[in-house]
Amino acid sequence: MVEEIGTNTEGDLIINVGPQHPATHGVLHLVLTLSGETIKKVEPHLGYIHRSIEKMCESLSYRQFIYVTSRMDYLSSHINNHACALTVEKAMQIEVPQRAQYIRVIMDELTRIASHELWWGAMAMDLGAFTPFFHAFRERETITDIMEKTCGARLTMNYMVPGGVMVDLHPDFQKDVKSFIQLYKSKFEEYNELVTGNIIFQNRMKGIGILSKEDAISYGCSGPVARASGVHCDIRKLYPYEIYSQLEFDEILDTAGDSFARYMVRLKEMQQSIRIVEQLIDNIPEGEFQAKTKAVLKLPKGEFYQRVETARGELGVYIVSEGGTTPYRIKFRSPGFSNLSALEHMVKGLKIGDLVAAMGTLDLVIPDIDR
Amino acid sequence: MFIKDYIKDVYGAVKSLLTGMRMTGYYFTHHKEIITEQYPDNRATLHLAERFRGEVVMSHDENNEHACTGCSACEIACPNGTIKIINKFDITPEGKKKKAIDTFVYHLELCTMCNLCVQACPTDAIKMAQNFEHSVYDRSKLTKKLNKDGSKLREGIE
Amino acid sequence: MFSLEGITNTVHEWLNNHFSPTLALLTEFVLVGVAAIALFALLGLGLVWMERKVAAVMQIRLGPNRVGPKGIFQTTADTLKLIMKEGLTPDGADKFLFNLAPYIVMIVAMLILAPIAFAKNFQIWDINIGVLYLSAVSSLSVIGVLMAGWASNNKYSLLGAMRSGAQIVSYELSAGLSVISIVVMTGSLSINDIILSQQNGWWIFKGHIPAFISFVIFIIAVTAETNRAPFDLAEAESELTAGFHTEYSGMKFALFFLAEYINIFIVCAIGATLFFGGWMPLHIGHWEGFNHVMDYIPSSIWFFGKTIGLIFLIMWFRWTFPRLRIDQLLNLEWKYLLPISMFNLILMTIVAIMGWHF
Amino acid sequence: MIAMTNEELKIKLTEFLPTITFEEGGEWLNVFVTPRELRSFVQKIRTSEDVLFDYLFCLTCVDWKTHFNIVYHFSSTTYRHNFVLKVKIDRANPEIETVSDIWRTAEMLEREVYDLFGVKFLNHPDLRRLIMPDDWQGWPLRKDYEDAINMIKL
Repeated sequence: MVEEIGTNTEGDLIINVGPQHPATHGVLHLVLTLSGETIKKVEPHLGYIHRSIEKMCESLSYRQFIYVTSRMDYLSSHINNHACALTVEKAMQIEVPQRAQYIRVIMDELTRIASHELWWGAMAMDLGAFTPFFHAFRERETITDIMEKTCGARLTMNYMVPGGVMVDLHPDFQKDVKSFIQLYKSKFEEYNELVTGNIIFQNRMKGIGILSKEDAISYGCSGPVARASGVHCDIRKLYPYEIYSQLEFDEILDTAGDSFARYMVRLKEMQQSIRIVEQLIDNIPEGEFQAKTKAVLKLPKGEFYQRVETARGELGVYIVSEGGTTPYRIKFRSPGFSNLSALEHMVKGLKIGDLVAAMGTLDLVIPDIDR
Repeated sequence: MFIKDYIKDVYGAVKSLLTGMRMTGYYFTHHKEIITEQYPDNRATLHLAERFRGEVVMSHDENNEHACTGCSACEIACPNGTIKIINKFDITPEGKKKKAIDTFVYHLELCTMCNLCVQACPTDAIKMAQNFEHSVYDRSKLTKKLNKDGSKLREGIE
Repeated sequence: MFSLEGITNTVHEWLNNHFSPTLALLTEFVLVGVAAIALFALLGLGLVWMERKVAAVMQIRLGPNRVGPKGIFQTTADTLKLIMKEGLTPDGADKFLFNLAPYIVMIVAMLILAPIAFAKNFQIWDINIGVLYLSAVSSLSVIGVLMAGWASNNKYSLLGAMRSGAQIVSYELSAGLSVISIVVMTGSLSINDIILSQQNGWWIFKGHIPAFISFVIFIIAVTAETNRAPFDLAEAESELTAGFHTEYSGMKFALFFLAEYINIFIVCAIGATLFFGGWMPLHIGHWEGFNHVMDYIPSSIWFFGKTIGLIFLIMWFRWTFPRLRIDQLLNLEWKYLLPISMFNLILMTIVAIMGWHF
Repeated sequence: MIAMTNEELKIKLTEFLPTITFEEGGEWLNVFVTPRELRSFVQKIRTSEDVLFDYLFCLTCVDWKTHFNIVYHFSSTTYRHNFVLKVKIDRANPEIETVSDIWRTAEMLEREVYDLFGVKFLNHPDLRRLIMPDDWQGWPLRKDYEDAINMIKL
């Protein structure tokens, strides 16, 4: 660890960004090798928030382990829970009622919007503009209020259970979601006025942190990061789960692969999510919200893998079951982990300011990387 | 041509900056857009969703009776070991031994408000309360006894 | 009519009547010093509160509202807290330079105050090269910043200080050029003469488009010179945590903080003096009646009003724009502002020679 | 651009390496390769125009107490078919060739597996602890790992 202090033999400055640093959104630790302001090497050091969720899950039952996954990518906790529930349902071949599927998809998309809202504000803050953060939170707060009313919590909801959802929708749900959509649509133009169109912002983002299509695939990137480089990777389109195959929405693709493309992909994705919610909100079928399941869930012997699209990319849940009530081995393929590995490739030769901008567009959530 | 592009660049740049300033200027002059909630002051009007999960409580009726049979379903369902149920055996008037709870121990400091215990409870004895102001100066105060002193099982609940 | 000039004259006469002239002069020195420091303290408190309120409302928040009515004593409370904090000096730091740096920054800010006219005939020192003095002394503050960055023995501080050095040295140029364009019009370097030359209208109106362009350049350049967003690269908190004052705490940090706001006030005062006529009321040509009505408003209110207006503009920038990158910052100066202001200076000279201004 | 079914993949992959064995069950095709033949096999599936498995989306290890299984999940961004590759390695002396030069994402994933299971990836460019501190003793995700201080048994 000697070389992390001071300079190396070539006279390059070695600087620790993190684990407590305003731009790393948590406890990411990057060791930068700088020549002046130019970045020569980026080395991530992980583990500051490692809770070994995979090991914890080995001693939790199939009902209990879902709640832990909310703590991985806490900004899309619904979708994490959804992935776990889907894996268990796939393994046990539980038929999920239509109503539950609709509710789940609406919740997923609302979570996605909320997550992107936070990303938008935080990324603008990385670039030095504080105001967008608060404006983003105005809309995000509406979503968390909706979540609170129906699910009972604002961030780590634990609303999905194997076989459906935990409780039925709140009677106000549809009304609230509709008023949110209205609010969102009236405020969306402000995002462009305040940030997207700004010349300083565009200069900071365009042509910075370029990730080519080949590299995006090779680095295992997924989600908006890969889609900005032109990789078709939306799991909702490619391997549709729940009722995504019946929905009309576009997979947003860009080919530039730079920070601005990643930014635009996320902005447009929010609107696609709104589109999905609009399609579903009036058509939630009546019926059961939860399938009848046994009190103690036992997965058959075997290996089960489920991929879902979280706000950050592809989340995979890999369960190895020995036939008992707890998983033998569980692995979460987290999107942030792979996206982070592409960071060094993106920012080599750029300035410190670009590192912050590129990292902002990767939308890293550190507990998701460390697990 | 070069000069024309140069001027165009400068014009576009200034315009985009002014657009942003117009927006912040709008919010500067429109104070009704402010969304701040002044939390400790608005306690009286603070409306929490009825499903909000703040802590686990056991509901007692006016006769100081609860519905907990001490079946430990919640204890098994809890992922964190938040709940510990200590049972005792009452002697009924007929001389039979009957299981009843002695203490329902609830470790608030371990609880993640996942709602699994409430879901698991067969008699709806416990529920989630909306209290969210949990901070105390002494950590041992977070370990709570949920059944009130002298309370007993409501008649007719098995 | 209430006038600051009257007060100074009364004090001057009273002192000379009661004491020997030497003692009276010395007392006046002390009084001016105390007044300057008091102004600093008041400005610091007021501007920090103003910044927080402006930021809050633009960000749809309420801002400070607990200490005092509308939170105006929030800054006092913060200052108290900072005084009580330990002023830490890191182990590896160059202790002498580390502790000297905040005072250098502060003293420079105080020095610039000298030639500024706060009201009619209310000026600490009416130096005949006032504008030259201003631009000469204001560039000294970079020494304090570099000193702080170097002495901290922290790489973030060093990077911040180096950025700040490059930035201030570059932006001095266009700030200087836009100031010169006004000097060209008035033909004097004295602040008082510049103000008096705006008797029949402020330069921003009289000077046509060239004056407006040089005003815009001036505002951009001084925003950069005072290390304010969007040019706050020296302390870019998302990149360099806090830049050159990363290692400072307690009162030493407070001095940096205060100096930042004093600098903003001073550059805005200079801007108000050069382009908006300082304490000169709004006069339009030969509209005697209108001019007369305007004269009823005290000159100090004109001065502070204009200055605070400009300060608000700079705050508005800060809470709207994202930060530039270091190379873009230098590009903006050398590729856009400097050529434009040079060209503008030529235009201004032509306007002055041909007498096209009013 | 049509995804191959599991049966077609089975035939195709056997062409690349006749010694591979298959495991029944699961959504995707499960293929076992010996550690010695891993490199030549993965190079073929990465470059062959017929399958083109260019996307390694999951790399992990399963501790079966008697041996380790290194599990690779491959996908093709062109054809959209997936398969699972498993390599059985010795538990006492876990060593396997790296694939990080073929799929860049494997560099971090292999470091994670090394960190949590102690599997040595030969020829890996930078095999160090990733998550645990550098001086950590033991491999936390192994089944026989005991840590009296940090593990709380409920």
